Amino acid sequence: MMDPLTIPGDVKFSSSVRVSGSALACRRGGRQVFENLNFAVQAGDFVRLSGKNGSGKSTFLRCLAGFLPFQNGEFSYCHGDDVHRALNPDDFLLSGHQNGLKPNFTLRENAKFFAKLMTGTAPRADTLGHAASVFGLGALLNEPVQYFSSGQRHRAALMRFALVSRQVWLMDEPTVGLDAENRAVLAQLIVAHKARGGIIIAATHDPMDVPGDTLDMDAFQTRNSVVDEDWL
Amino acid sequence: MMDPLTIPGDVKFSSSVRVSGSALACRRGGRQVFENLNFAVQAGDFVRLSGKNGSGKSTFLRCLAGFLPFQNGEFSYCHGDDVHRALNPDDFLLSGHQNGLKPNFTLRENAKFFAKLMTGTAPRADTLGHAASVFGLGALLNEPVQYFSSGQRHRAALMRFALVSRQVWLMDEPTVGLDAENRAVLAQLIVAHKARGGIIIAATHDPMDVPGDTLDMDAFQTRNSVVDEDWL
Amino acid sequence: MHRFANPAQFNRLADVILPWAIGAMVLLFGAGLYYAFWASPPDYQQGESVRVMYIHVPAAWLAMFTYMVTAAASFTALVWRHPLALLAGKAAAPAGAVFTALALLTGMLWGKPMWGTFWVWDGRLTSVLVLFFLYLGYMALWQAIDDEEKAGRAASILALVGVVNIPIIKFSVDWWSTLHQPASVIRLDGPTIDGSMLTPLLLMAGAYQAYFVVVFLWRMKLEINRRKLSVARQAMMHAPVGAE
Amino acid sequence: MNQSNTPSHASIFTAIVRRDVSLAWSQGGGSLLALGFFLIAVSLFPFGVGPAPQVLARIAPGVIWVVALLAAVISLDRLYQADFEDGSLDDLMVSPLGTLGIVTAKVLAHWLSTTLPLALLAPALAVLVNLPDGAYGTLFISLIIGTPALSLIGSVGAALTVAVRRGGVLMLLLILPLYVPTLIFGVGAVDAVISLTDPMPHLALLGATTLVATVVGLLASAAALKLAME
Amino acid sequence: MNQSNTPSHASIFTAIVRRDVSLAWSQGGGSLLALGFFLIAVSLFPFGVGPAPQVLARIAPGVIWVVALLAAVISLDRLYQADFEDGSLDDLMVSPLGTLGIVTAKVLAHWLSTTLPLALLAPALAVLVNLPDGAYGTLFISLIIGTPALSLIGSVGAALTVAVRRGGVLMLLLILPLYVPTLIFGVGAVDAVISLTDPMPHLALLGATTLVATVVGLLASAAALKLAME
Ligand code: HEM
Ligand SMILES: Nc1ncnc2c1ncn2[C@@H]1O[C@H](COP(=O)(O)OP(=O)(O)OP(=O)(O)O)[C@@H](O)[C@H]1O
Ligand SMILES: Nc1ncnc2c1ncn2[C@@H]1O[C@H](COP(=O)(O)OP(=O)(O)OP(=O)(O)O)[C@@H](O)[C@H]1O
Ligand SMILES: [Mg+2]
Ligand SMILES: [Mg+2]
Repeated sequence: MMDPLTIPGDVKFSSSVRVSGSALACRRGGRQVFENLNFAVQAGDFVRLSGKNGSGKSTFLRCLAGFLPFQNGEFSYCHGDDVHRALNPDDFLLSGHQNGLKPNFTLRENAKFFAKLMTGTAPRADTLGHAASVFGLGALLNEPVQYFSSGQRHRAALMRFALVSRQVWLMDEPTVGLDAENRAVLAQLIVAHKARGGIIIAATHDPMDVPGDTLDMDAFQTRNSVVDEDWL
Repeated sequence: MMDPLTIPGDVKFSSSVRVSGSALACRRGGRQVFENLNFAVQAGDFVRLSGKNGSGKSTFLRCLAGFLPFQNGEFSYCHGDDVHRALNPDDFLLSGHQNGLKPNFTLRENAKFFAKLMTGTAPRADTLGHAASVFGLGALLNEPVQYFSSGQRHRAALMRFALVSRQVWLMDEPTVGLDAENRAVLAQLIVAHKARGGIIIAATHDPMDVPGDTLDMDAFQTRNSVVDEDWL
Repeated sequence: MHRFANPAQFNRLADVILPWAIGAMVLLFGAGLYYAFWASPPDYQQGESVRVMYIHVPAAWLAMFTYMVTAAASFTALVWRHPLALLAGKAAAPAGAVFTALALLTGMLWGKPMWGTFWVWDGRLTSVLVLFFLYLGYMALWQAIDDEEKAGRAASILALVGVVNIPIIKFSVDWWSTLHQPASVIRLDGPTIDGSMLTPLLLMAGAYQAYFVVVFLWRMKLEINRRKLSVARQAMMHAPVGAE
Repeated sequence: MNQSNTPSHASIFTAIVRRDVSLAWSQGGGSLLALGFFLIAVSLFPFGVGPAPQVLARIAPGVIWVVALLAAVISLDRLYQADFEDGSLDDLMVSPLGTLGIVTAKVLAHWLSTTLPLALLAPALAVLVNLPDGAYGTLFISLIIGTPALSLIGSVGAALTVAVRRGGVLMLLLILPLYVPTLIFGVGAVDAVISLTDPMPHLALLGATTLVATVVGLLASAAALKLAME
Repeated sequence: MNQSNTPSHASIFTAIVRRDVSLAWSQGGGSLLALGFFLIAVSLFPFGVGPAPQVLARIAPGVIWVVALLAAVISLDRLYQADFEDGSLDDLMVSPLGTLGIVTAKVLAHWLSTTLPLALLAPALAVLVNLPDGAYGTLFISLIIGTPALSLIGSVGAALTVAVRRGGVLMLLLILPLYVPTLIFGVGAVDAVISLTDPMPHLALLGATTLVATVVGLLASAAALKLAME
């Protein structure tokens, strides 16, 4: 297996990047999922989102990706002196519960499309080969994804992080279904990204062998009930 | 949280039950997934199926459930002196990668239907309430499943094991997406089932806090390439 | 703007207006129906069947007016995320559907003696039918999505798409020469209709309008109270953390 | 066995029929889709063909039957596919009832929830396309006799294509040709009444088609479904 | 930003169009389904209505247009739903292209892969229903002008119902009424040629409908899609 550290087109990310939020809250289906969430990460940070089932890890990641609005609080994405109110689509990658793969397409076709979608250019054959080899998928590149086992499919989804170079990684349960060997690879990949100045926010129930902080979503559950006072 | 040990309608299972196979093999999509697999379990056994992604854990479980034929070898399910060539549908429960829940239905409707499907009778309200409480789903019984978080959904699928009493449990990745607390509950549930004389075969990459054997699927991979001699 | 964002404030305002609106509605309907069926002459051409007009024409006007109300509410809800605006659209739409159905039914009944058929596929009739389906779609979307906020915004998008239909209804008779007659009251160069028919028509239009105000405010209050109740129930259900 | 009493197959059967009917009618279920399609497609015809009453009357039985067929096909897409995708087909297949029982329950539920309502709605829609007065009864009876065949034949196609992801086309190509006899005898009966001849021979053939479809359809569906689970 | 060159929007756009066209035509894609439906449904009509040439000829433009509409609706069900279910809609929505671009690409792909082929197939099917000789050209042109509107309007309905599980009925209810102008002008043009009057006014109105649908359809779809992701 190749060294995940040597990702082609490797860059050192800007060290002045900072993502932070204060007093953030989010509602979903009329319910307060979390509130009063404060956090700050900067270039080179790894944050593990922990918390009970239903505590809002996935929800928080979807808020960060811009799918859901924060109902409250202040979110900022600072790039040196530039301050934005949302992450820039050019700067992050997201992997969610579903893997976003087309079952009819081969792994190669899926990967090619993903790279084109995110960067506008097709990946070089060696870049693609290397990205596949990170999670040991080299031999499966020309197989349709529908014949993959669950773990292989999940690895195919994780391949994006080795394929497209972006500073911020939002990962929802990246360890699910991975065997021991591939969990180690994932940890290595994250460590390498940290070293490049990347930022990783990963929601997971499994321990991860990466130095970093933990953000416990259980701490931001609504203490007193949601009362939208306007309505009473 | 109630003690999972006290499942209503609790029975002591027959101790003379034995499931075993010798030289088993299975092909899928024209490829030999595993071969030469020998195993034997009896009442009170827990077997953890381990192995790399794609080594055939899920495939093996689906063979045991009767969805896929074994292409080779001898499978037997012995009940005292009765010997069957397949597990009896009245004697086992299976939980797979998908959870088999109808998103529009509430958890209660889903659970009721499952119990009726397997036993022909609707569960008593207290049985159902207890089964839900095992994985802390009591408060969610009347919510449509589509609004569950991924872990809640997975727990809802596991609820079947507390709802319907069957001797053999086939579990595919039962720990996926569970938080620490619920992993402990799952382990307790399995231990209690062992104590009742149950048989548990569970494919998982996570360590499980249950005494038992491990069956490593990596040991049954095809060493040389698949040559179907009939065709030569 | 945000003075009305407060539902309590709105409730109080509605309580003040409602009795007056109900009074106006009763008076206008009384006078309008009296004029329409007793105190106006039969048409020299159409005979007694002209009286359908006093039901038909205001219903058609209000069908379009209500749609514009719904669309304006939708626009406000989408752009300014005004919580009451969502409910305003929801409150108005069923009334609009009723007006549209009434215009269609009376039109069909009128069509039999006038044109010799209940229905022709001309621009006016077709576009009103489409309006009816738009109301149904709007209400169905509200029903189909459980998250109220989301349901309302989805329905609002549809309502705005459907605005295209309104000018088609209005001007279809001018663009295509068809069986249906062109506007004679609401036109740039003033009404071309006789005063003896104009009076009951305007009275009935006023009555429909008052009826709309009553139904609208009533349903708004209902929706606000329902929302209050569900907020309160949620507050109770999720009171202690991890109560499961 | 361990269970003191073996499960009652009848009550499992009922449970499945009930569940499927309630799923079909719940939000996003197939029944409303099929009925909505039937309603809207039939009412589009006067737009397309023009409202001339005698033209409409001439084509009325054909339009109603063809659109009913198409509506049935649309709803069949999900007969097994939905259960397959969310994993509940696994649960159904390991239930003590057995595959043939499962298939029978699901087809019965499909008829009750979807194709039978098409038959019930048809006379109302026939007004829109100006069906001649005397033909309403025969249209209704022909549909009542014919719709079980739609569900039964459709089930075979649906089962064969579960394993194929989104096998919609395949299903269409398999099913619709098999629907042709039902269509011909069904329309034949209605046309016979309109032209004042005897509809009975047509109805008898229609009934025979449905009987054959029952036997062949159930067995073939069960076999196809087992295959799909591999 | 970190990337030395910002991604080229044009090439992302092309990539999406290509992917969607190839998905639509791959096994189980929507295009073959729609074309198969179109083909089979039209060829069922002579069975249903009877083969009398003058009756068929009278209803030919209407049948072709109505069935084309229905075929388009069937394929629309999956326009965004498939991507939503497998998670790739998430990826599309965070791509640098932006929501409006994504929607435009997907609608264009739908037109190219599904509704345009319907227009291309129509003259061949028109033979089956005995369309009068002089009308083939106008039928074809009217479909070419009208089919983009089918994809555009359909996109709104599809996007509005992504969040609704299996929102098929609802989509039908939302879309088909909005299709009515397209249908009327389309059939109007063909009927005009058949009755030897000028089809141009109809075609002009059809074009206007398509133009309005372009603006309104794209904006509304983008807004609806953003909403669905919440
Ligand atoms: C189902 C059939 C019909 C529908 C959907 C319909 C619809 C409408 C609509 C939407 C308007 C309001 C137009 C505007 O404000 O510009 C209207 C007005 C009117 N309709 Fe109808 N109509 C129908 C049948 C008829 C029939 C059969 C007659 C009588 C021959 C008729 C006579 C009128 C008249 C006199 C007006 C008032 C026009 C004016 O003075 O502004 N309608 N109709
Ligand atoms: N439907 C299928 N058709 C053909 N081959 C398949 C199918 N599903 C799985 N396979 C192949 O069978 C092999 C075993 O897959 P299986 O799902 O049993 O693995 P697994 O041990 O459960 O892996 P994981 O840990 O990833 O869940 C894999 O190589 C896979 O590619
Ligand atoms: N689409 C939705 N609509 C409404 N509520 C939802 C929706 N999805 C999730 N929720 C609710 O929001 C809460 C948070 O869900 P979320 O998926 O963020 O949890 P999580 O921390 O990721 O849990 P898990 O560990 O199980 O993945 C849950 O209580 C869940 O019921
Ligand atoms: Mg989650
Ligand atoms: Mg597996």
